Order: sequence, then structure tokens, then C-alpha cells
Amino acid sequence: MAYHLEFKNITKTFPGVKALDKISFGVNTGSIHGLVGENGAGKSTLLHTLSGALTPNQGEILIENKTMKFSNTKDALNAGIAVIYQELNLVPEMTVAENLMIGNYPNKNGFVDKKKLKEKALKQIKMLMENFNPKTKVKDLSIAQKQMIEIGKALMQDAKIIAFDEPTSSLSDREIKHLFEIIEKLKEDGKAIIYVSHRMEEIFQICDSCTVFRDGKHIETFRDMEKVTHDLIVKKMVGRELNDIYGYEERDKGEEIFHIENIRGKGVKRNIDLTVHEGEVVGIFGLVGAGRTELFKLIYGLEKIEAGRVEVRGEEVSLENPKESIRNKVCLLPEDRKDEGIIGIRSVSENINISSRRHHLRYNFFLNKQAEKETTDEFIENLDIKTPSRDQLAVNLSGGNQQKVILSRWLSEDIDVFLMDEPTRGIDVGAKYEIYKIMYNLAADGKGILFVSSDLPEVMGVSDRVVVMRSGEIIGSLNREEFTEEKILSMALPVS
Amino acid sequence: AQDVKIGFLVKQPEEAWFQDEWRFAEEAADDYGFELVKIGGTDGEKVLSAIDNLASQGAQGFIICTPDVKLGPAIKAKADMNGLKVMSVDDRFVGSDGEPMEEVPHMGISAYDIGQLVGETLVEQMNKRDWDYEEVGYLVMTFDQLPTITERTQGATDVLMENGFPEDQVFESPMQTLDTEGSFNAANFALTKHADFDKWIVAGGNDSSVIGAIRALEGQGFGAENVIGIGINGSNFVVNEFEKEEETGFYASVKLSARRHGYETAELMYKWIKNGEEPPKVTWTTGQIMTRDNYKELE
Amino acid sequence: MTETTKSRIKNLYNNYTIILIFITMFVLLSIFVPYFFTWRNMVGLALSVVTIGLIANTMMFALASGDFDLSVSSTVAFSGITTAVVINSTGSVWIGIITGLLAGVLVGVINGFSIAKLGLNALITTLATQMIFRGMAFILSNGRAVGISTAGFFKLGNSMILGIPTPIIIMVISFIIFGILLNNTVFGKNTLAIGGNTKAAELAGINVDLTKIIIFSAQGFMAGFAGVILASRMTSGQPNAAQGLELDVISACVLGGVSLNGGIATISGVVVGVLIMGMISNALNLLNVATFYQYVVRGSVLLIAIYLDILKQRSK
Amino acid sequence: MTETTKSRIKNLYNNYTIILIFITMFVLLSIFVPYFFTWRNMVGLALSVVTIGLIANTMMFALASGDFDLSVSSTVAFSGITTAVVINSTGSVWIGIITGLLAGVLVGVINGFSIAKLGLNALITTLATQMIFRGMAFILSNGRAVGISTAGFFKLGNSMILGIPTPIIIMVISFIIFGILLNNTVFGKNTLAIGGNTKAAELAGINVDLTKIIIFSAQGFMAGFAGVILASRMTSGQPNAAQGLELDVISACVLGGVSLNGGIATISGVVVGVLIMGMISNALNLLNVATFYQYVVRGSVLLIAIYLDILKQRSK
Ligand SMILES: Nc1ncnc2c1ncn2[C@@H]1O[C@H](COP(=O)(O)OP(=O)(O)OP(=O)(O)O)[C@@H](O)[C@H]1O
Ligand SMILES: Nc1ncnc2c1ncn2[C@@H]1O[C@H](COP(=O)(O)OP(=O)(O)OP(=O)(O)O)[C@@H](O)[C@H]1O
Ligand SMILES: O[C@@H]1[C@@H](O)[C@@H](O)CO[C@H]1O
Ligand SMILES: [Mg+2]
Ligand SMILES: [Mg+2]
Repeated sequence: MAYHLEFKNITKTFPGVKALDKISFGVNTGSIHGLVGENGAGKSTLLHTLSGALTPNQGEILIENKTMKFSNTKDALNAGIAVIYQELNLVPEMTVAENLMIGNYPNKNGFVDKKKLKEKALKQIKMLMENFNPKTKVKDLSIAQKQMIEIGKALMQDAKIIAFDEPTSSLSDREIKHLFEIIEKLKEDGKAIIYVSHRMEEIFQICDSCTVFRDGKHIETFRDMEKVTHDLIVKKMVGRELNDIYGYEERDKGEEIFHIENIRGKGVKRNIDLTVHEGEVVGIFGLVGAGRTELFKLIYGLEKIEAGRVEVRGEEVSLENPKESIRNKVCLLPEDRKDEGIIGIRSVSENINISSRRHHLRYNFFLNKQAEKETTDEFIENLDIKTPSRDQLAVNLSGGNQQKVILSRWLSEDIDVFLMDEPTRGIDVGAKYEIYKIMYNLAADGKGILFVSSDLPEVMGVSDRVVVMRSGEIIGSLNREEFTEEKILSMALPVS
Repeated sequence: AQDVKIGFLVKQPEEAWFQDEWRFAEEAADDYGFELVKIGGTDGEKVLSAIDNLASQGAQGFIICTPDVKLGPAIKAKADMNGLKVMSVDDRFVGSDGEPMEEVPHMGISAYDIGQLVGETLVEQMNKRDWDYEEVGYLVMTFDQLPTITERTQGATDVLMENGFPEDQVFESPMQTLDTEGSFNAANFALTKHADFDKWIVAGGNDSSVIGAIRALEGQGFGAENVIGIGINGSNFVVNEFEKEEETGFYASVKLSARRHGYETAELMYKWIKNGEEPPKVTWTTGQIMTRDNYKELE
Repeated sequence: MTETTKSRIKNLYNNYTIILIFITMFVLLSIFVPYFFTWRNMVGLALSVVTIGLIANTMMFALASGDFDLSVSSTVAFSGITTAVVINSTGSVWIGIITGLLAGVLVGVINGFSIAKLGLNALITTLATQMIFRGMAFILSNGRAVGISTAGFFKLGNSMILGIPTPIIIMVISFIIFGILLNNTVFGKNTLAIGGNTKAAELAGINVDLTKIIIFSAQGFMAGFAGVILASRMTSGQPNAAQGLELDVISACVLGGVSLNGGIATISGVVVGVLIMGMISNALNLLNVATFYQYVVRGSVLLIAIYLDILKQRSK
Repeated sequence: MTETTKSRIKNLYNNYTIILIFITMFVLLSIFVPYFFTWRNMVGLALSVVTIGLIANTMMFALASGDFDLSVSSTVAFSGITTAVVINSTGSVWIGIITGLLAGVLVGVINGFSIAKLGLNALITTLATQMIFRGMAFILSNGRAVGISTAGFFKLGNSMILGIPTPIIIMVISFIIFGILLNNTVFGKNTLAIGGNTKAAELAGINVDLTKIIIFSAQGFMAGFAGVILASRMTSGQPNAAQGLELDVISACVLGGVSLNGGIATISGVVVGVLIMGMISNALNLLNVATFYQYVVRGSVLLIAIYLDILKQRSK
């Protein structure tokens, strides 16, 4: 049987990495084809070859049995291919409307037709079920909103083949629901759709077929989702059995380790009292814009605190800036990995040692390069970071592996309180499982963990206690034995 | 009657020479009670806007040392358009036909003549010291980017050749910048290539382009007894050299009369405006050799 | 005051601080500096920024696309000399002007091609072409100004239209054209997109290389044009002309809010930036401030202007 | 050849193309240019790059942290003048030198504070301080070279150590110190991290503002130091010294692989960049190339060098 879109023996190598190894599979029109695999399995790389952003070393892409040659993205766009990339590719200083139609402005003889631009933008925004002003600058939007623009931009192309690379990793439930409605409609319109996600339930919810990658190789394509189970796919992805991915472990609660009281500041209004004990994993749940990220930024010293106090191990500390916070053994894993987490053009090793290197200086001044190497190698090994070498530039790692690098940064020094903002965003099941294990181990060592997640099952699966935020305030807190999905949601949803 | 206001535009306001001209012009302003407006015009465009600026503030005339003599017609036209009297100082305007613009009064020094004075003094000193020309290397610190400088160095070189100085001992050393460091580096190349001379003479377009070469020579162990360097302008550099306890290879400088160029031009312009007395078409001033012995009197 | 008026004023304030700074400066200078606010001086002021102004148009595009151009100063000299030499040898004003403009475009094409196609660093490339074409100007002219004998050529720079010198009219028209180009055309939007996020622009199918080559060629053209006008005003081509001009032009743009990192530019900002630079020099000369102190004052005013401009971003 | 040796050579080639370009140039010049490879010329060459070399050290840090410094040229002049004036008025060489260095640091602190704390644009800020301190140098010296009468001061610039002029020794030591600072200290790594991603560096606990202030102060110090040495070599402080130097220094750094966007720098690259710049001038002069053609050749060599360097990135 011939497919609308077909990959044949696609191979792509980077220095030291075989990102794709003879990948072959096909996608039908009017269907949604899932693509799953661990971080670094090669999913995004495949989509880059599809969009003409990368040229494969070998193999070919066929549309309707015709071999396509894309030497740049323009060729692919002209062939009716639209890709929503995993990373945002927006121009922050330009407006929503301009971003939606970038590279493709309605014009008369080169003059932009501003009226038409606005009309088309409004139509598209409506289609996305959003309600922002087309004249808003993209830099003023939240991540979720930016993601929706990214999606809208690709859909403006009116393509026949549409690929989504982890579109939901920064969306809230509301937007996810909208997105799925849109995708279903595209399917009805006869588009061929590729859908990449680490969220297994999504794959089952919307996909008609699905392909599993591991280490750049095609493992298996399932043509009928009715006939596969969640566990089977996970097994194919990670190469081993993984039953309960949360693997929650009971722990003893120790002394109070972190306490905040009456914190107020940008985006955080009132009732912010919160205590974390040694050995405790506390999840913070809330809808987008609830102020969770801003709360973390306040207590980490990135934004100015207007009022309130912070205590670490019973002592009041002033967390004026991140440096102070780290000295007081509080660290933050930022939500925005690319812009706030990694230093892309520096190596894995430098990214890991950036803060902890001060603990093993020679003569209190010179770097101890041997120690830094050892630290790096230890974490590459322990956290299973996929990188050809410790000198690889961080920007070349897959998203999940970048997250592990940032985690290693803090694990390599003695930190008591971990603030983790969406620590598993964009991370594969296997790695998620490992990150949960790291969280439990840290807790078992007597550390305190405060983590934000928009993934309700995850929050419930991992936390000892869940704190719910809504529009800048803490609504309440529920212990593990008390919480249910309904209770948490009812606290998080706006009161009408 | 309206107060007299006179502009004084110079091409290199940072240079000591022009500072002096300005200072002396200021004296004339005090003596005669007119207002002097000093503006730097480092290139053609700046000069043209400076003239506009003068016109705006109601000046009646200006004196100018132009950054390029070929700007003459443009400056003259601009002045006429604005109803300003104009007089050139130091460097004389050249018309589009390549001839000096007689219609603009001028007080100046002939660059080539000054250079010749440098050459004559070098010859005189070599003879006085009984130097054998065959043992002497001649460093000419050239700077082709500025025509006046080229004329000066050419003047010096021509005199030497006329007096039988061997042509193959003339070492042109092009400077990349017209300051001491530029001169230092340029001289070093010549010294590297011609390490076999016992004695050196140095000429350049101004004082700083000779001083750098003197420093480079000192670096190779040449001092007052086997170097004769002669600069132009008689600026502070020279005074500093002469005030050093030990003699250096910097023997002399051609002292130009900044007083005459500054004071007299301003005076002439004032009288022209006030009484309608036209200045003489051209006045040539001369340079004087300034050495350790006479520098105090010449100040 | 209604809410919207308030917010409109606030918006105006936020986006146009530099314009407000300009207006304030202008009013203060008009009041306190004698002769400043006279017709004659206004014309003189405008004439004094013609070269910077013409080139700032395209420099704005170069900066907006995330690049840099240091070669403009030499281009002005090179095309001025070329024009002069060609007019003198052919006797034709038109052939001279066209050759001069082509000389400018040549520099621009070399820059654009090297930067876009060969991927060379813009700073070094344009510094290199700055040297090369300053050298060419010297070689062509043998280091001396080249006087032009065909008087017809001087009209371009010295005639008047409705009592306003032609160069000023040309500058104003150029601001309008490039303003429209930036705000109302696909080309302008693409330029801003490239500067704002090159990768996003590329992925969206914008021909980044071609856009850059066009920008640099236009830059060369405008610098060449400025060179021709300057030669006409000075009735000669000058090999030493416009030295150091590139930093003045870039400063004017940055002062006008153009981001050195690309992606942000407005024509109104650039116009105001150019005017502020010219106004400072003008007022200092009218006030007869001594040359040495002019350096200090000009530097300080520049500092204060960007400081006031940053305050707005704080207040946001 | 074993695999590892091969890959090592390949690695060497990839990371150090500019060094290979330098070595090739050096060998060719030694063979073909008379007097080039002589002891005397080597010393002359090294001396000619002392000022650029000293300042390139800290410029490398400024660029690595993502900033820019145009004020160094004026700092050289300002501190040279200050030293001369103070030595003449106090009679003490030491007080003079220290005041000169402090003058340099003053400029650096002003730059650093304005950029880090007030958040001003680095290009405009340092262009403004460039003007201000050039003006200060003129004012302090009244526009004239300030001769120094205390002969003891001349030792710094004119003495020899083991047959090598002291300034060269100082430059070499400075390369070693700043090389170690960049590669082997937290400060160096923090600088690169800030240039790589300022926000991420801040979140990782780096005090960004302080680091920047230190970098600019060090820059001021080194420019001041270069000014003091220059004054000693020339036996006077000169108000118009070092004009245009800033672009030479930045070019040397960029040629040596320092990224203008920050985050990437190596000391070996910078050393080689400085030497290439010096070598080109040196060889052209030895070859007696006419001044005007030197501009063209220097520009072209610069272009070719960065082109060869980019070829490696293509081959990767
Ligand atoms: N530009 C590059 N240079 C070097 N290696 C790269 C580059 N881009 C990707 N890689 C490597 O190729 C492999 C595949 O990466 P890819 O981004 O396709 O993974 P992915 O399946 O999308 O992972 P994730 O789920 O984390 O997004 C990884 O090992 C990655 O480190
Ligand atoms: N509906 C909205 N419209 C405009 N801006 C919003 C909206 N929701 C959130 N924001 C902005 O986006 C940012 C999101 O807030 P914050 O990140 O603190 O929320 P969060 O609870 O962490 O949500 P997220 O899941 O996005 O991380 C804030 O700056 C907020 O002002
Ligand atoms: O440039 C020179 C200047 O240095 C002074 O000597 C006077 O004449 C000018 O031509
Ligand atoms: Mg991916
Ligand atoms: Mg958040």
C-alpha cells in the first residue's frame, strides 16, 4: 500500500552522533501518526529533514510516491509541508499578526496589506480559540500563548502534511483541549499529520497509528492503536519493562527545612505561606498564569520581594539574588530551559560545573579541571545523559538531556531546597521515571523539594503534599491521603 | 554700528600649532575689541557647516586653514553666498585650474620652503661635524595621506640630493599615523633593513614625526653624537627635548610664527571688516631654526 | 482625562521617549542659545547632517537585520573621488554621477556577498573593505583632492528648491522612502524578522542571504550617493573625506532606538537620533565652546540621552 | 596513523585554523621577505604590537562577556597625560605611574557601572567616554605633548631584560596572566557564561553586574597601563595618542576567534590575532609597499584570513 508521505532509509549523522539510522515508515492522509521515543531518539531530527531545515545524509522523502528534494525550508513549504518545531521560533519584538504570517505577508507589489494582515490574523486567532490582540508583541505573551502562535503560524500555510513536535509540553489543559479539536478537524480535512509527544495518554487519545524510535532506529510501527497497550509502547521505547512510572516511595518527614511567609511581589498577591520538611516532595498545581513561576522567581531572588520572609532550616535568610539563594542552599530549575537554563554555546561540562566548581578550587583560586571532569563524567553516567562527550555543546543535546544537565548542576553541590519549575516538561517516560527517582533520593537524603507541574497525574503521582495556587495566591494544601483529582481541580479553577 | 565678529577655522584643532594660532588671534580680539569664534573643521563637510554656523551667528568674516587646499572654491562660494569675507592662513586655496586662488587674501608659509630649510640645516650640520656622507643614513618620515606634509619632506630631500647626498642612502619611511608611535614604528623598519650605518639624519613633516624616529634610534643605541633630527613647528615637543638634561638626537626644529599667523590675520580681517581696508593679496612668513641654544629667546 | 487618553499618552511616552528628549532639547536650545532658532541656522543644521542622515537610512536596515557596517566612511570618499575623476576625464556629469553611485554599490555588493554568502563576520569584513576602499580612494586620487571643473555638477549640492538647499530636500525624501520601506513593505518586515530571530526567519522561508545582500547593496548605494552629493558641495572629490563617520551614523541610529542586536528600528527614532547628533555640535559651536570642552560635552550629552531613554524601560 | 592521532590532528585543525594560518604566514614571510626573520625585526614587530597586545587581553574579556569597549584609545591618552602631568608636578615617578593607572581604572569603572548598573548600551556608553576622556586629555595637557623631565621614568619603556625590551616582556606576562584567568579561574568561566547566556548565568548564581564591572575596570587598568608604558617609551604624554586603536584591538580579537556575540574566546587566538595584525604592517613596510597600496593589502589580508577561518567551520 502506498502512503501519502513516506520516509525511506533516512540517515542523519552529527559529529559523534548517529541521530537517524535508516528510518523508514509511511503516513496516510486523513490520519494522525504518533511518533514516540526517548529523548534524543531522533524525532525532532526527522522532522527537521522533513521541513528542509536539515538535509539527510542518506535516504529519501516521498510524497505521493514522488521523491522530494528539499534544499531549504522554502522548498518544503512549497511542497505543502508545515512543521511545528519543538523549540519556539518566533520573533519576540514583532506582533502576533506579523509572527503568524512571517515570510508570507499578504501584500500588493511588495507593500504589506495591513488590513488583510489584521483580518487574517484575527481569523486565525479565533480558529486557535484564543483571544489576544493581533497587535500585541509576542514577547509579552506567556509561553503557552507563544506555543499557540507557533501552531497558528504553521497552520496558516494551509499545508497537506503537518507535523507537531511536542506541541503540548507548555500548554495547559484548556489549550490542549482546543489543540486536539483543531487537529481532529485537520484530520477530517484529509491532512496527513505527524504527532510527537512524550505524553502517552495523548498518543492513545488522538493517534490512529504510531511509530516508536530508539537511539535513531525505527523499532516498530503500530498501525492499529486498538491492538497496543501503553505498557507495550513504553517497553519498546525504553527497551525494558516500566510498570508504575511514578514509582512513589513512602518516606519519613523530618525537620522543617524551608518556610515562606506572607510573600508578596510581582504576580503574587496574598496568602503565600508554605512549609517544606526534610524528606518532603511538595507539588504546586495551578492553571497557567496562577503565579507559580513568579512565586519561584520571587523566592529565588530574581524578582524583588515586596514583603514577606523566607526561612531555611529555621533561620531567616535574605534571598536577594540567585547567588545568595545558592549560598543558602536553595536552587531553581527554571521553566524556560533554553533561555534561562542552559548556556548553549558552552560545553556540557561547563554547564554542569558552573556553580559547584567553587567547591574544589586549587589554592582557592585555580580551577580543578580534573575534579570538574570527574564530576561531569559521574553525572553523564549516573543520569544517563546522552552526549557523545563531555565537551559537546549543550545546545546540541536533546531537550531532556539538557534538563538532566541542569539537574546535575545542582546535584553536584550540596543543596537543601530544590525549586523545580516543570522539571519533566518535554521529557520522555524513561527519563521522567529517572527524574522522579532522583527527587525521591534527594528527599530520602533529607532535602526538601518544591515542584511545579501542570500535569495533574504527575503532581498526584509524585507529591507527598499538593499545594494549589490560583491567581497569585495559595488556595490550600492537601496531603497525599486527602487529594483527589476533583478536589485539586476545584481549588485550581477560577470561581465563577 | 554692529559689533565685529570673526571666525577662525582650523583643520586640526587638537594640534598645538593651531592652539597657538587661536591664542594669538584671541589677543588681537582683546586688543581691538571684537569677538572671535573658534571652530574646528577637520574635513570638507565640517568646514562647510562651520561657515553656515558662523553666518547664523552674525559673523562678518573668517580666517581659515583648510583641511584641503582644493576646497578653496567651495569655501569661497559658501562665504560669498553668506556674505562673509574670507582669508586663508597657512595653506593657500587652489582653484579648479590647479592655480592658487589669487582673489583670496592669504598669509602663509610655503611648505616646500620650510622643507628646504630643514634640508639646508641638515647639510650644514653634517658638514660642521665633518661627517662622511657615505656613512650616513637619511630617514625621511613620510605621510602621503596629507599633501602639505609630503611637500615639506620633499623640500628637505631635494636639498640633500642637490648637495650630493647619495640617493641610495635616502630611506623613505611611510608612517601609518601622524603621531609619535607611528613615527617610531616606521623608523624601526628602516633601521632593521639598514643596520649598517653609523650615523643618521632625520627629517619629517612635523615635530612628532621626528621625535618617534629619535626614540627608535635611541632604542638601537644611537644618541646625540651620531643623530641629527630636525622637526617642524617648534612645538612643545621640542621644548621638552631641549629641557632634558642630556642632549638627544633631536637637534632642531623650524619654528614657525604662530603669532604672526594668528594675530596678524585676525587684525587684517578686523580692519577689512571695520574700515574696508583690504588685506594684502599674499604675505609670506618664514621659519627660523630653533635649537637648544636659542629656543628660550624664540618663545 | 479618560482612561484611554491616559494610556495613549503613557504609550507615547514609553515608545517615544527619545522624541520627547529631542523636543525638550530643541525647545531649551531655542530659548537659551542665541541665533539657534533662526531660519538660517535651521538650514545650516539640516545641511550639516545630510551625509549622516542619508547613510543612517540604510544603516538602520543593516542594524535592524542584526549586522554592522563600518565601511560607509570610505565608500563616501571612494565614490566622491570616482565621480570627480570620471567627470574630469569624460566631461560628462551624468556618467560621473552614475559611476560614482556604482562605485558605492560595488562596495556594498562585496560586503553583502561576503557576509551573507561566505558567512564572514560583518565587523571584520566591513572594517577590511573600509581599509581597501580608503586605499582605493587614495590611489585613484594620488592622495590629493580632485577638483572638478564642470560647473554643472555643482548644482546637485548647491542649488535650492523653494528656498531650501537641494541636499536637504533629498535627505527628507530619503527618510520618507526608507520609512515606508521599513514599515509598509515585505522587505522591511523581513529585515526586522531576520534581525529579531534569524532562525525563525529562515525556517519561515525568508531568503535571508538575498535580503542581506540587498541591504548592503542599498547601504553602498546610499553611501555612494552621499559621497556624490558631498563632492558636489565641495566641488571636489576628497580622499580624506568622512573619516570616522561610521561611528557617528551608528550612534545616531542607536540613539534613535535601533537595537545593535537587530530586530528593532523605527524611522522616527533614526531621524531624531541624527538631529540630536547634529544639534549638539551646532549649539556647541554657536556657544563658542572651546574644542576640548566640546568633546566632554558631546560625550556627556550622549550619555545622558541614553540614560533618560533607559529610564523609560525601567518605568515600564 | 592511529585513529586517535588522526582525530587529534583533525581537532587541532578545526579549533586552531587561525593559528595554522598564522604559522603559514609567518613561514612564508620569513622566506620571502628580506629582513623579516631577523632578531632586530622580531623585536621591532613585538614592540609595535605592545599597546594593542596589552589591551587585547581585557578586550577579550569584554567581548567574551558580550560587551564592547570603544573607549580604550582615549584611555591610553588620558592616562599617559595624567602620568606626565603628575610626574612633573610631584617629581615622583611612582606617584605618577599610580595616578596614571588610577586614571585608567576610573574610565573603566565609569563604563562598567553605566553598563552593568544603569543598563546603558555598551557601544554608546564607551563611545561617549571615548569622547569625554579624549577631551579630558586635551584639557589636562592644553592640547600639547607633556614632556617628562624625570629620566627614571623612561626605564619602564626603554630598558631591556635579558636583551629583550621590557615592554615586550610585560606584554608576554600579561598574555600569560589573562590566559590563566580565562581558562583556569571561576572568573574566566563566569565571563564566558555571561556572554553565552546572561539570564542563565544569573540564574546559576553568577553575579553578572559585579563581573561586568570588574571586566571594565580591568580594561581601564590595562589601557591605562598601556598608556603609561607608551608615555615612558615616548618620554612624554600625548593627548592625541592611539586614535582609532579600539578598532584594531577589536579586530585582533575577532580575528583570533573571539565572538562578538559573547561566550567564545581563547587567549591563543587573541595572541595570534594581535601578531597577524602586526605582521601584516611589518611585512608591508619591509617590502616597501607604497602607503596607499598598504591600505588595500591590509584590508585584503584581513578578509582572506577570516575567510580561511570560516572554511574550517564549513568543513565541520
Ligand atoms: N545540531 C546538532 N549537533 C549535534 N548533535 C545533534 C544536533 N541536533 C541533534 N543532535 C543529536 O541528535 C540526537 C537526536 O536528537 P533529537 O533532537 O532528534 O531527539 P528527540 O527525539 O527529538 O529528543 P527529545 O524528545 O528530547 O526532543 C540527539 O543525540 C542529539 O543530541
Ligand atoms: N491569560 C493570560 N493572559 C496574559 N498573560 C498571561 C495569562 N496567563 C498568564 N499570563 C502571564 O504569563 C506568565 C505566566 O505566569 P506564571 O508563569 O507565573 O504562571 P504559572 O502558574 O507558572 O503558569 P505556567 O504553567 O505557564 O508556568 C505571567 O507573566 C502572567 O502574567
Ligand atoms: O599641517 C600643518 C600644521 O601642522 C602646521 O605646521 C601649520 O601648517 C599646516 O599645514
Ligand atoms: Mg525533540
Ligand atoms: Mg510557570
